[in-house]
Amino acid sequence: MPEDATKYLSHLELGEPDQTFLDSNELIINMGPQHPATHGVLRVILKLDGEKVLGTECVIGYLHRGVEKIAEHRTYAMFNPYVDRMDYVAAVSNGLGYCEAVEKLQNIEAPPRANYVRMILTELNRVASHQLWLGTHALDIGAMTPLFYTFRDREEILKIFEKYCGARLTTHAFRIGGCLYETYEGFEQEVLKFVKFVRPKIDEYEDLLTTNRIWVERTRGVGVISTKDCIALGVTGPVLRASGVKWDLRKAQPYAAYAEMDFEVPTGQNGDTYDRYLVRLAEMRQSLRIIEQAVEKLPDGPILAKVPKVLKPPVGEIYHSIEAPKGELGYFIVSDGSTQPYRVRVRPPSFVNLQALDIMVRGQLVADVIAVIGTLDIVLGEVDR
Amino acid sequence: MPDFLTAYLQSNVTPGEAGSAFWALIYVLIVFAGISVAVMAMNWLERKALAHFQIRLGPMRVGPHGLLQPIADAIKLLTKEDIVPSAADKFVFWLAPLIILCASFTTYIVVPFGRAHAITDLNIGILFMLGVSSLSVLGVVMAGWASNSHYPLLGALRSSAQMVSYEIAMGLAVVSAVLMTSLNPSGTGTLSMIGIVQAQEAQQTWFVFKFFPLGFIALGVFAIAMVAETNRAPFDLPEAESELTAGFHTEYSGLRWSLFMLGEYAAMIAVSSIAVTLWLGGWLRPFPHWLAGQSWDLVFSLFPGLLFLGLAAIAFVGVGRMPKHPYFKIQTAGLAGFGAVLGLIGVVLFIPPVRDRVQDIFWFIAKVAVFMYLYIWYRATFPRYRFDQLMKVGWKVLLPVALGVLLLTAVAGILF
Amino acid sequence: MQPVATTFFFYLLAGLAVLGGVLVITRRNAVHSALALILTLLSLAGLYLMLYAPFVAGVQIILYAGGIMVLFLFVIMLVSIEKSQKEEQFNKLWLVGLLAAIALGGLFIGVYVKGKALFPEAKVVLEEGNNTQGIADYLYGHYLFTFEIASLLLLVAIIGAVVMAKKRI
Amino acid sequence: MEALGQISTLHYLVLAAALFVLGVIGVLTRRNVVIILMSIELILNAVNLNLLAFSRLYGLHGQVFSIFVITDAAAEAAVGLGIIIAFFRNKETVNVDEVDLMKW
Amino acid sequence: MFFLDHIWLIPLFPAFGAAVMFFFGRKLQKQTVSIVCVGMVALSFLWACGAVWQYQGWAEANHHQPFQKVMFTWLGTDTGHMNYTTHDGTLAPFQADAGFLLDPLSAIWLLFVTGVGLLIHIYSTGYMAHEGGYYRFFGYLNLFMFSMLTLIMGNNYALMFVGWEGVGLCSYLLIGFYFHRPAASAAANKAFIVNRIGDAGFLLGMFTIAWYFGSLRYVDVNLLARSGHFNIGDPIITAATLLLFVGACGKSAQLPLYVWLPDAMEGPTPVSALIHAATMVTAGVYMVARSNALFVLAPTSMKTVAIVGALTAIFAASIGLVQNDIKRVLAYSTVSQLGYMFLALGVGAFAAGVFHVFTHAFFKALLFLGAGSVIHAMSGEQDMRNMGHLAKKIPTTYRTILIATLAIAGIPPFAGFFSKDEILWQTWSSEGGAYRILWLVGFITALMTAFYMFRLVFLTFYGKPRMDHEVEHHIHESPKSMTVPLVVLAVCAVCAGWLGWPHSLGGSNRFEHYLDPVFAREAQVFQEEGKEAQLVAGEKEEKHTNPLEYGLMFLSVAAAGVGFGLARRYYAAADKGYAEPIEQAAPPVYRTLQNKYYVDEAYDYVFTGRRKIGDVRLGAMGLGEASSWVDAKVIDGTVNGAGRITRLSGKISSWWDKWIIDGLLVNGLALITHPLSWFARLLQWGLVQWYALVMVVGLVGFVAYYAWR
Repeated sequence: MPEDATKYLSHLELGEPDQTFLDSNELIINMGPQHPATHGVLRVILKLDGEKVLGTECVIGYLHRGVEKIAEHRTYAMFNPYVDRMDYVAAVSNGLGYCEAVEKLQNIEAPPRANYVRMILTELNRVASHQLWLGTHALDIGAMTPLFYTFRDREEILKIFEKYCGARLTTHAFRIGGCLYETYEGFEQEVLKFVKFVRPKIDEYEDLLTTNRIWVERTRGVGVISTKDCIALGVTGPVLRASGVKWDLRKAQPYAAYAEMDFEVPTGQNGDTYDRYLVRLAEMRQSLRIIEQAVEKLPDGPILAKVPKVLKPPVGEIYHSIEAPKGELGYFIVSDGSTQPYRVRVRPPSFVNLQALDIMVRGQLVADVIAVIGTLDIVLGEVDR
Repeated sequence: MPDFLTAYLQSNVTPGEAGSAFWALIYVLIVFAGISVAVMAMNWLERKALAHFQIRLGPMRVGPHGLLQPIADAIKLLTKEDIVPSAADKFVFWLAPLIILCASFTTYIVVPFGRAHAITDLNIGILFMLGVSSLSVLGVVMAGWASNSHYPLLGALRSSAQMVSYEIAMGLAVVSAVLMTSLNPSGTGTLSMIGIVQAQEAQQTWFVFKFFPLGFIALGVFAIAMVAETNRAPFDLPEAESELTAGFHTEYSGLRWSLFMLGEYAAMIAVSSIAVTLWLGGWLRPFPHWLAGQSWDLVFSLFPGLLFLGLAAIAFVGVGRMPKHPYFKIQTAGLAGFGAVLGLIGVVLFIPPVRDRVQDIFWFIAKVAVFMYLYIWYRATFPRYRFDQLMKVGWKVLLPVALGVLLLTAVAGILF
Repeated sequence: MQPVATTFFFYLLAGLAVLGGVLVITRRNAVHSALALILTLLSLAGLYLMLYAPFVAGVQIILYAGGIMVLFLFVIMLVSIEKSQKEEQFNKLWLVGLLAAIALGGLFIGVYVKGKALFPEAKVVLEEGNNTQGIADYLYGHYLFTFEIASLLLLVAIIGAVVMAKKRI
Repeated sequence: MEALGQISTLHYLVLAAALFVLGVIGVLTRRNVVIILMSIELILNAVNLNLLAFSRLYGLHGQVFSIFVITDAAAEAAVGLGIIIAFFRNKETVNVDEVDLMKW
Repeated sequence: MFFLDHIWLIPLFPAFGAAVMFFFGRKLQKQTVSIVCVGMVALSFLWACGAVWQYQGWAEANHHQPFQKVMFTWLGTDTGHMNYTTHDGTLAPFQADAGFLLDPLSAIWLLFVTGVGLLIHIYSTGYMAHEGGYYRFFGYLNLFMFSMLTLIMGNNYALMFVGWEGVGLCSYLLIGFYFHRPAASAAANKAFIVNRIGDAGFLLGMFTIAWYFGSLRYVDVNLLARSGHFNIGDPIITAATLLLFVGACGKSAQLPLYVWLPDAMEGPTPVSALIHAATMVTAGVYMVARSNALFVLAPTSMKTVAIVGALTAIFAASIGLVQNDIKRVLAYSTVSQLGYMFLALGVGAFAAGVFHVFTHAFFKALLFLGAGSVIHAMSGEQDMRNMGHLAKKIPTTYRTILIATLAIAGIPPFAGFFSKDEILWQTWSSEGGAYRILWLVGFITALMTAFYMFRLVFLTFYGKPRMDHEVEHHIHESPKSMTVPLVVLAVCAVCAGWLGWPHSLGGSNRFEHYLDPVFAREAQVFQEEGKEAQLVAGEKEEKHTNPLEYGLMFLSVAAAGVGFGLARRYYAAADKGYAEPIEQAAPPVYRTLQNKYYVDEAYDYVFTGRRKIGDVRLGAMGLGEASSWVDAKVIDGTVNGAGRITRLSGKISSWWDKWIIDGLLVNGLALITHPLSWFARLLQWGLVQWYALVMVVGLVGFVAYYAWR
């Protein structure tokens, strides 16, 4: 046992030590930060009885870059690229949330065309994020092939991003007040072509996994979290919806142009890993629906609103949140009237969702911890910021 | 010497039965070399097939279509530093891979590639195979213990628990097939590998179709158990990368590690040979009774040659599709040479004495190849079981099913 | 198949068996003892083959070397070795025990030498090709009840082992 | 090599006796219970060798018996090791001379 | 010969069904369960019909031999390793086949077991439709069918015993089907334990036969028994047959082991119909009939069987007169009818007994199923005092029950008349003398039977409605799956008797002729025994000229009529709080009958010891209590007494101890002992290896001694 591990164990509310084989009591195992299945640099201290998990403690901060602090020394526009580095697999969503928050603070209205373009790109990014999640999650559980399939299809999305803004991952696609770039020639056709291309591919993932006995056995009844616990812990996103709560910010507090879109919010019942898997697959399909509608209705007009060269929002504070692929992504910005924000606080979905890990894995086996970390869909860049 | 050769070509017994130490030695060498080559080929095939399952290309650089990749790998492994952990038990650490290797290769003594193509035919053939292959558990345990490290030890315990558990279901499935051999007028069964195939010949059916679906279920049980026995996906828990890094051979590197791999693939081929021998008629060609007669014999005996000619044709098509850049000159020439060699072998296989001699082996290897392909297919398709689920499958599903099949086989044998 | 080079293989295997036996009782590390025991068991399996008992040899390998020894290794691993390695290996009686055992061995040899004339040379022809079938006939015919009792014994042993080893039943 | 002569039953008996004596020495002198159990296996194997040597003279009965002996050995090993585990759990030792709870 | 050659499939079908239920039942739909289980029994029935039909042809060609099909040797081997010595010192192989035998006797059982079983399975799909444990119920039923078929089709006593125990087990499981009900599980235990007593008798009888005849196969035993080597009245055969009869008593609920059967009504009604009325309880009859060659060699046993049968008949019938639970009435009726069957067997009229089994199976199954239908309609109410006036509301049930009642009461031309009359006539004409008393007993029983059965009908279907309003509202006819079997059984209850239409009424009694190959040799034995009357009766019957037979026939019909009349008079208009005639005439008798002659209480007093006589407890618990008393009083008393004495003496001895012992002896001796004890310690010093060493040294000594002696 590493020496400092004991320090954290004092926080654990663990029951009476259970007697185990040969009187060896609990085993304390350190998982990560260098572990192939922790999706980055998460460190989990596990308290085990044989293979049964008695409790966990997450140690985070290995990827802390002080994003929130940096914001205090940058102008509003300068800080925009930084948010892409939080949830780097869903950079577009991060940018959208930040831009909308600042616009709200400054009282700028993005033009409708910009809203539609933003929506298309964000939903594409949601599909990409879910695809990446599916591939790695399946790989954790031992199914190697889906990874390659999802990455192949994600590549198409990245190509669209690259054509639009020149970057594939950390796109910095949006600006405060709209988008900087007009869509390129054939953007609509390419997006529609992608939608047509990816629909059967999602069925293909389902063919590989949904009715696969081993997959079902590994995921059904694993990492169950109840609706009550979800709400108590502030869990959001697909995890919350898989526990049966129909809560989606796109429906509940519509932003961009989501109010004009027709889509459904898929939910599960059992709140187990299998349901979360199904919910995310369904969400990918819904995203495709949104993209189709948005491309169809894409209005003409300017793409960037009139924005002052130097942004000096009035004194005040604002909280704005959007539905990122992983859950509610919120920005709380306090302005002192200068060109730089007084304080920026990010409510990252991964960070909040990670709290649920302990409740989900207690009483399960070690192998399930990996499945559960996978199913929470965390990105350490966002957790640590 | 020619007399010696002709006598050999005309004899229809294994060297062991004939008591010919010379031919036995030759066979040992051939089998050893052949299995080693087969393992390398299997390695390449697995990487290629798996890659194509996963919409990748796999090895492409070393040799045409990566054909020489196994050789490159072998050279790499041979020249790597041989690291022995300082806290390890040196002797046991050294011994473990050897035991696994010996256990896997020794089983080939009784594998009948054809009526006359086995090193020897033991009275206890199948028992010998099961026994010797079960010795590899020792190697696993030793490797895990000798590394003096947690992950290997856990992996070794898991893997040996798994192997020991699945051996039971496997043994019961085997017994039900052995029981089927006793369904002759004299009522005497046999454990001899050649005897089992001959029993299938005499009963005019492969045992997989005997008492349908009993034989089929028994083969199913065996096929699942053998995957678990060889620690392959979806039962590859001991090597679960996301949990235990690489299992019992985490601390091994270089040549020793390659010995483990060699042993693992050899064991895969060995258990597949058991399945083929017991249920799929061993070296018997398809439909020996339905499509009987000399002309059919002739047709089926052309298969090996045709296969090699086909492979050669594929190679030449590949030559045609090679980029015409001087950069690829050597590769193109190599592929053409490879095709030529394949074609030459194909032509040689059409010579009547060789043809008659070789077709047993061809059918046997073809059937084993089906199983090898299945191994790869499983790996591409299935997620990994959890350890408790794995044990549940072994003890609560396979074992009762195997027992039931055994009982029903016995009942059916009495009644029909 | 007639055994080849009987004399050579007998002495080779016998030597290995005795070597293994000596190692079993002298090693400090129990794992090494177990490995030495495997050596002995496998050599004995070879000797059984030379005695026209292939089935017993097979059973010896699959049961002893495969099953029982894995059990041993498991236990040795679960029970700490480092501690017992540092302790005194032989008990207080070792000298007396050694003498008694050697006396017993000497006695055996003496008896063999004295009664050498009593052993006839190879009376029956054992057919290797029908060994398994012959044993099966005896096992399920003549020794049927013994066989059943053996199965009962194994059942009792399973229950006993589980009761002994499992903490919570 | 032939100078050593044909291998007779006596050779096997002597080998068996040697193994038997080794086993007895192990049982009588070692402190580690696991090794004592292994020595018992040695003794049983010596007996098996005797049975098989005689079975060459008198027919298959000896082989059948040796199978029963192997069965017994399996049962004995299972129970014995179970006892060892229970013992180790309670006393944290595997030394046979520390099992003296019954001694007054 | 397809069916005949594969006769082993008949029991295997339901076994397969049971296995499927056992392994997969929990996961199957109710519909699937019904299809599999009913289908398996239907297959078995069809197969049985085919086999019996083919047996006819086979028997013609083979001198009416029993047909045997031996699958394999089940116990023992062919190699002669398991021989044992019989009574005359010869060696016989201990051997039992897994073999099947078909002759007229087993054919009859085969047909009605599978036939009635099939109907009851169909009925159960309706009756149990809303119960939990559906698959379990059908699994048990199928297992029962398998065991029962094994019992009647086995070709030796050992296999019969397997079936015998199998049906016992299934009976236990099914009586205790509602295991959460204490009464049900107690009843199941009772049935099982009482049956154990009988089974012990059967087992001993079987061993005696094996020892005496050297074989357990019916064919061998019958051949030897009929060979004339054995005297009539051979004591060992008498003992063997008496022991077998003990077994039959247990299974077929005869005095004194009948107590379990009324309690067995705790099980679901179809179970009562199938197991505890139609099939399993007739196993005893089957066994005695199967051993007829032995029984005729033992007149004492025959007499015992007849007397026990007659006593049981009247005993149970009299209890049945006053019971109020509809199923209990039927249960006592079953016991009583079984008594009839044994009476017939006991007087040598095997065919008549078997005939009664056959007809009884139909009408009693019908009665039980009808009762089940009534209970179903009454929402679970079983007490007849709370019924009444149901005839209009559940007409099909009413009609079928009425037919069955007419049949059991012996009204011509319903089935019961023929068989019952045959038994009474055979009893009358068998030997004369004291046997006439048995006839009288049977006759009175017939009267009682008619009375209590019509009492049941009137109380249930006529009179004023006496149930709660709530219940009355819910009364409805049962579903088709229940009424169709009722109708089929009703048809059988009418017609089954016509197979044995006696000569005296112008028939040909085909039933008895069919059984001739099984019982043919008995006539010869009777001749040697000098039972002239029996022979004469048989011959007279052939000539059908005995006027007395018509007289008796008329008498028994008249008795049935009287029973009907009495019941009608007292119960036809019963309203709430109606008066029981017996209670008014003779209250003590009524109380005795109501309490079933206090037999259960007596058993509790004498055998189980659940009740005390005064302060004394007898029986098993008494034994326990006695030993506890001995322990508490004698042993502990001794201990305490010893303690008191010790305390006294302790005081004395402490002084003694202090000065003499400690001072002089102990300390003094210890000084001497300590060095001396070193040698003794060598024997026991707690090191296991030391003991091993001693063993080795001893071994050395022994071998040395014997080698160089």
